[in-house]
Amino acid sequence: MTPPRGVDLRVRIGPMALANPVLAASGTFGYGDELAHVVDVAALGGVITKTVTLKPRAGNPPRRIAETAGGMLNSIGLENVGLQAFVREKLPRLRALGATIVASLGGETPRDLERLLEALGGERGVSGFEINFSCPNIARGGARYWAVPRRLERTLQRLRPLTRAALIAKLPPDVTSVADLAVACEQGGADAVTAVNTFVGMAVDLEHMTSRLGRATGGLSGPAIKPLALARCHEAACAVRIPVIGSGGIMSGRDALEFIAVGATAVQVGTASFIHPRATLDVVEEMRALLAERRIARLLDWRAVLADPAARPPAALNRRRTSHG
Amino acid sequence: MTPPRGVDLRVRIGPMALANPVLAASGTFGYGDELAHVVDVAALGGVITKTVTLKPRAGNPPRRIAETAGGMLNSIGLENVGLQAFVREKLPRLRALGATIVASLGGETPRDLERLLEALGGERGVSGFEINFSCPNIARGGARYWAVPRRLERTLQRLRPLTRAALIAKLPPDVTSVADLAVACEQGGADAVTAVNTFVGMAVDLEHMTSRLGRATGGLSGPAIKPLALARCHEAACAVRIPVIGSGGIMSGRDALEFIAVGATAVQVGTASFIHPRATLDVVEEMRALLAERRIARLLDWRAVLADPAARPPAALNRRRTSHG
Amino acid sequence: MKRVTPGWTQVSARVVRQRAVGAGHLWLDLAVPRAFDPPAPGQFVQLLLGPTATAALLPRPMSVAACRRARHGWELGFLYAPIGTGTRALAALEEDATLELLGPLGHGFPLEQPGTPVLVAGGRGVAPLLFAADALARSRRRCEFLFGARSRTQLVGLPDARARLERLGGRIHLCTDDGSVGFRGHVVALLERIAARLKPPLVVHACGPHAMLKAVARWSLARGVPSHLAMESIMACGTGVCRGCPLPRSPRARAAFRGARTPSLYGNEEWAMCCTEGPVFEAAALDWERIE
Amino acid sequence: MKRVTPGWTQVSARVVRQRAVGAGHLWLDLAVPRAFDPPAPGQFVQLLLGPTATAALLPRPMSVAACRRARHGWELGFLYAPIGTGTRALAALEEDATLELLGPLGHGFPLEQPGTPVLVAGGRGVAPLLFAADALARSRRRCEFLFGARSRTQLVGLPDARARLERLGGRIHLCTDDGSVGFRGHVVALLERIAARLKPPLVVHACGPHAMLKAVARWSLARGVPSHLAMESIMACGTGVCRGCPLPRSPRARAAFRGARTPSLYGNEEWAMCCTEGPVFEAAALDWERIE
Ligand SMILES: Cc1cc2nc3c(=O)[nH]c(=O)nc-3n(C[C@H](O)[C@H](O)[C@H](O)COP(=O)(O)OP(=O)(O)OC[C@H]3O[C@@H](n4cnc5c(N)ncnc54)[C@H](O)[C@@H]3O)c2cc1C
Ligand SMILES: Cc1cc2nc3c(=O)[nH]c(=O)nc-3n(C[C@H](O)[C@H](O)[C@H](O)COP(=O)(O)OP(=O)(O)OC[C@H]3O[C@@H](n4cnc5c(N)ncnc54)[C@H](O)[C@@H]3O)c2cc1C
Ligand SMILES: Cc1cc2nc3c(=O)[nH]c(=O)nc-3n(C[C@H](O)[C@H](O)[C@H](O)COP(=O)(O)O)c2cc1C
Ligand SMILES: Cc1cc2nc3c(=O)[nH]c(=O)nc-3n(C[C@H](O)[C@H](O)[C@H](O)COP(=O)(O)O)c2cc1C
Ligand code: FES
Ligand code: FES
Repeated sequence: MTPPRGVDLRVRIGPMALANPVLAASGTFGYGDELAHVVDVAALGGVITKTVTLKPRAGNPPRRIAETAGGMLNSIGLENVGLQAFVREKLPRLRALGATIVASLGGETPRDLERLLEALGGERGVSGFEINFSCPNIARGGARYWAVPRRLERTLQRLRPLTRAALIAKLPPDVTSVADLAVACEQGGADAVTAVNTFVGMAVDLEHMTSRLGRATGGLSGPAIKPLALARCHEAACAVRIPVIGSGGIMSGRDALEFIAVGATAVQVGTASFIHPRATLDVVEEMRALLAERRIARLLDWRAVLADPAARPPAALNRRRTSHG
Repeated sequence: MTPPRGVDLRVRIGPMALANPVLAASGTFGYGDELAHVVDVAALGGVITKTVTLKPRAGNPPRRIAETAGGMLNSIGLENVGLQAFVREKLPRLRALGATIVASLGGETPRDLERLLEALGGERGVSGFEINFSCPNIARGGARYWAVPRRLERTLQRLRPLTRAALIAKLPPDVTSVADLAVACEQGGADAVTAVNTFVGMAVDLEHMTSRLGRATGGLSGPAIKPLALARCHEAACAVRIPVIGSGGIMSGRDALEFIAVGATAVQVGTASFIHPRATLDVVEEMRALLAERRIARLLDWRAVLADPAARPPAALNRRRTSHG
Repeated sequence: MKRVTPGWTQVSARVVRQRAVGAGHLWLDLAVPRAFDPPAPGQFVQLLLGPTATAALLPRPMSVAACRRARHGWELGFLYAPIGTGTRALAALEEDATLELLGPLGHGFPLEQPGTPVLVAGGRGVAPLLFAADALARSRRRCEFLFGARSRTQLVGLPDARARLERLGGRIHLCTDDGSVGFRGHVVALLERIAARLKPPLVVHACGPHAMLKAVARWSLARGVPSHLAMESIMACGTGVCRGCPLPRSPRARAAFRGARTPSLYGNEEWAMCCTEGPVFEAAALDWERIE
Repeated sequence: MKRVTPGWTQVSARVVRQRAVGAGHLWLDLAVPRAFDPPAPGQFVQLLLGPTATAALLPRPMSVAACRRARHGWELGFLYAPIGTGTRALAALEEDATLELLGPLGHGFPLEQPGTPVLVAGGRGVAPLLFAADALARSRRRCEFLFGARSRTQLVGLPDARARLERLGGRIHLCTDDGSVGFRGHVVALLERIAARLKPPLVVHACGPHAMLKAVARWSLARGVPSHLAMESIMACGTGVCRGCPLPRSPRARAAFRGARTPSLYGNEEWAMCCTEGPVFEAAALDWERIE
């Protein structure tokens, strides 16, 4: 096997230059320091911190996790330390570790998000902001509320002036058209969209005749959703010119390359970190090795080899059969 | 264990009385006679035949199947023998087997469906029609085309007068609101809705740099989608008064009872028949045994024990904790 | 028209033994109950492991490589390569582990056809041909056995093949891409080379990679030699209900389809289902241009 | 404040042996490399099998029931019940099979606390207490071991417990719901009965079903006896990053939280994470009314 050096994995997301396209997904990597003794976070493309809200949130009652076939439902409910503690305690530590930081922000209204970005928009060492428009687990300000193209576009128009850092919109999957949402985000001034957050799902405990979660529904993540996330990522990538960040069931370098092949510019690793705490870094390394094997020097030469942005999704893949294999 | 006799599993779907709530799902049970040597089809709630179109369809090019984590993608493309052969060859055989027959119909336009129902609406021994508004695998007349509430409502208004048999609308899952579609179907005169068909998904073959299917996308089925299908079934059941038929990842009697607990009246068993050809009948038997264990005499006493049609889905489950366990 | 009423059942099978047979391949013997319909060479089964043995959801198709009467039923042999999740999980099974087995499925080689049976095996495609050699030996028919692989070590199951042929004096002809044993070159080149020396009429039965089967099909169509090729496809059900395993019919076969009463379970004018109409097809039945 | 810097790693572990210990339970010994930080009693690990052994995606949390130095590292013992997909797949592993092990995780019993250690075990909750008894024996401290179960046969691991206690003359007190051996009744009733006879001050360390731990917690809070309870929760990560394993804090603990500098990895004012702050908690830390 060719030594994995020399593969150029760099990508850009708006103003943000990443050493490689692998980001730790929000809510699956804490505030970036919890796994630092096994993952050199500076070697990742970046770390997206747990979604932060203006006030701390205690999160939903148990149970918060239910494993399902090939995936898991979660009902965390955006438990987070709140803006103040995030700035005072969390950011400094993550900065000290040398990570490229993307702060995930959550709000129930456009105004909430403005206030968060007013506070954080100029924060030193924060390279980007991912706006969580797609939490399935909260009563207000969740995926259902935001899944309206015009609301997204207008909100992003208000947020755009508040920062020079990368502005990323994280989209929900449970919509008729991810493409429409992505286009709205592009028009609103987002530098990128993330496709996708968890899918709304449900599980029942027949023994106790209750939901297997503290709430009726939760968000499904993990390998089970990979084919669905891949299709939505492809759909978004075909619809917009800004970069798309793939998320959903990425467990390996192979998975990551699939998302990038259908048009993603970068990827997020989420649930995988619960199974292998080093998963994010493993994905980087496996991706590098796979590209080296295929003698591909730059990740960008791989990007979208299977996506034809002009074509509608169903036709795109069969048309091109390039032979990087 | 209490002997499983004596549990009354009967349910009604509009004018159709079913001996039990378990239907073989369209496209996973052929025309009903292929598995007849291992499944007594007369002992099922019913058999939904492979979606039939006006003309025969040869189906999509290979590959048509790609296994994914906990599920499978298919790109069959509605391969079927066409209306004529269906009436001449398939229906008589299935009738002879004593099955309760639900014919699945597919069309690219409302007019196609009208013509199918004009031909079949009075056919002897067909107890119901399931209109496939949700095939993800065809270029025209697929899920995207039909996923518009007004189109569904108007189409059903045109179909309703054409038959006295049960008229069931099969809904796609990849929409912002399954509830809106279900309501449109109810208003259009449907006797029931099926929630849900397969989810649009994609899989990539990195060795050959192609889709792992003959087309770019396919439909995901199997246990992977169960939590998602359950949430959509619950959503639909909360939105309409007509019966909802649950479909998606049902592999066991337990799974079936979960769908019925959140509000389904009947269920469909699909992918499970590929793994265990007897799965449909096994589901009936396991369901009967589980209810008997819980000393529940009538399935209808179990229905919706976890669904509160008045409440919005997220709140519904936690509110009621009945103790049938 | 081939038999329509399926004789398959799903039964519980027990691992009798499992052993390495070289080049990473394994030989697996499974005990199945008497109720199981004994398979014919070329037929296959679906092996299902379940959630406490593998993450794979669907069963895995596998050719039967041997079948013999055993104490409480039948003992079926399989030769396989652990290449992915399902087959690796299979390889992890120890003696006495149980799994589910569905079969026998599909149509096997028409060994009853008169003439000299020429069995042509490529790599692990040897599996159903070992069984075919067995069956021929049982009906006291001599066969020619051509076996090709990349190199000597890839000729897995060779000792088994030898043992079977020795019994009846059938002849074995080897070839390898690298010439490490036997004829240097492809098995079709070998076939071409020795065909004239064999006792006509010949009937070819072949199994191996699709590229090899294509070459065998073309050779036999050009020479007018009947040939029967055991094909593969990704499968879900194996029983014809999912419509997941289409192989393209040749233009001639399409034309013939219109008149014939081929059961729809087998396919339609354009596509033949590998699991029900096949997996063994006549060369003339398929469109080799469109086969991957 | 408890230790913050986690000492866990994920390593490959090998099955040394696995044996039935009654009532459907199994004892599993795993070899892990020296690099693995030796766990303390009450800590747990996450066992991960992978797709060629199980359909379960997430690792399964398991208390360490024994730890001893072995040739190339450590040998860890586990006592478990195969109740679902993951644990049944674990039960199917044969000697020399490998799996991944993440740990040691969480905080164990504060065995260093002065006083008479009273170990209270319910059912398979005995696992970490066997390890605790071992550790106490090593530091030459006598303990009282209360062990309760539904019936005699459910007292799994009892011989192991006896063996451990004999070494140091610690005493074992049994009880069963059906009276088939020892005191007839719950382990807390037994505790109540004998507590006065034990040498004060007492420190209770308990593990078992939450219903039992609730009773132990209430008893100890009422008597002013310190108690430490090993809790369970459904878990995903086991490392604090998923926030999936909250346990409700008691009102007192909430008030205390505001002043303290509890790391957010452990939880927030309302919820304590079972995997990082626990799994062992003081009785006063949790709101037992709200625990299921
Ligand atoms: C009729 C029939 C008979 C067969 N007989 C044998 C046999 O005797 N011995 C043997 O070793 N194998 C045989 N196979 C192939 C065997 O079924 C596949 O190797 C197996 O399904 C792979 O499963 P897996 O989970 O290990 O690999 P996966 O992880 O599912 O896939 C690994 C790779 O194999 C490819 N693949 C998956 N399924 C098939 C398939 N059905 N056919 C071809 N490629 C596939 C995948 O695309 C992938 O590239 C047969 C297949 C068929 C259809
Ligand atoms: C810190 C900790 C230590 C543990 N130590 C032991 C031990 O020493 N021995 C032992 O036998 N078990 C122990 N358990 C419980 C063990 O983790 C579960 O039995 C296991 O996860 C079940 O997995 P499964 O795949 O077999 O069952 P599943 O199929 O996942 O579930 C079967 C049933 O168990 C329930 N369940 C699943 N996970 C858990 C869990 N984490 N805790 C409680 N119930 C659960 C499910 O809700 C379901 O009702 C421990 C759990 C924790 C959190
Ligand atoms: C336990 C858990 C918590 C999550 N929390 C957040 C969150 O706070 N903000 C967010 O944008 N996404 C959150 N997500 C979604 C993930 O970032 C990711 O988009 C999703 O899980 C799909 O990717 P995966 O399959 O790789 O996990 C969470 C996911 C999980 C499983
Ligand atoms: C191979 C395959 C073919 C299918 N064909 C049809 C079809 O022709 N018409 C239809 O309405 N649904 C079709 N479906 C969808 C199923 O009827 C079912 O709704 C879906 O697979 C989800 O259920 P499951 O997870 O139990 O399979 C098909 C599904 C599969 C897997
Ligand atoms: S595998 Fe299902 S039809 Fe052939
Ligand atoms: S299990 Fe993930 S935080 Fe405790």
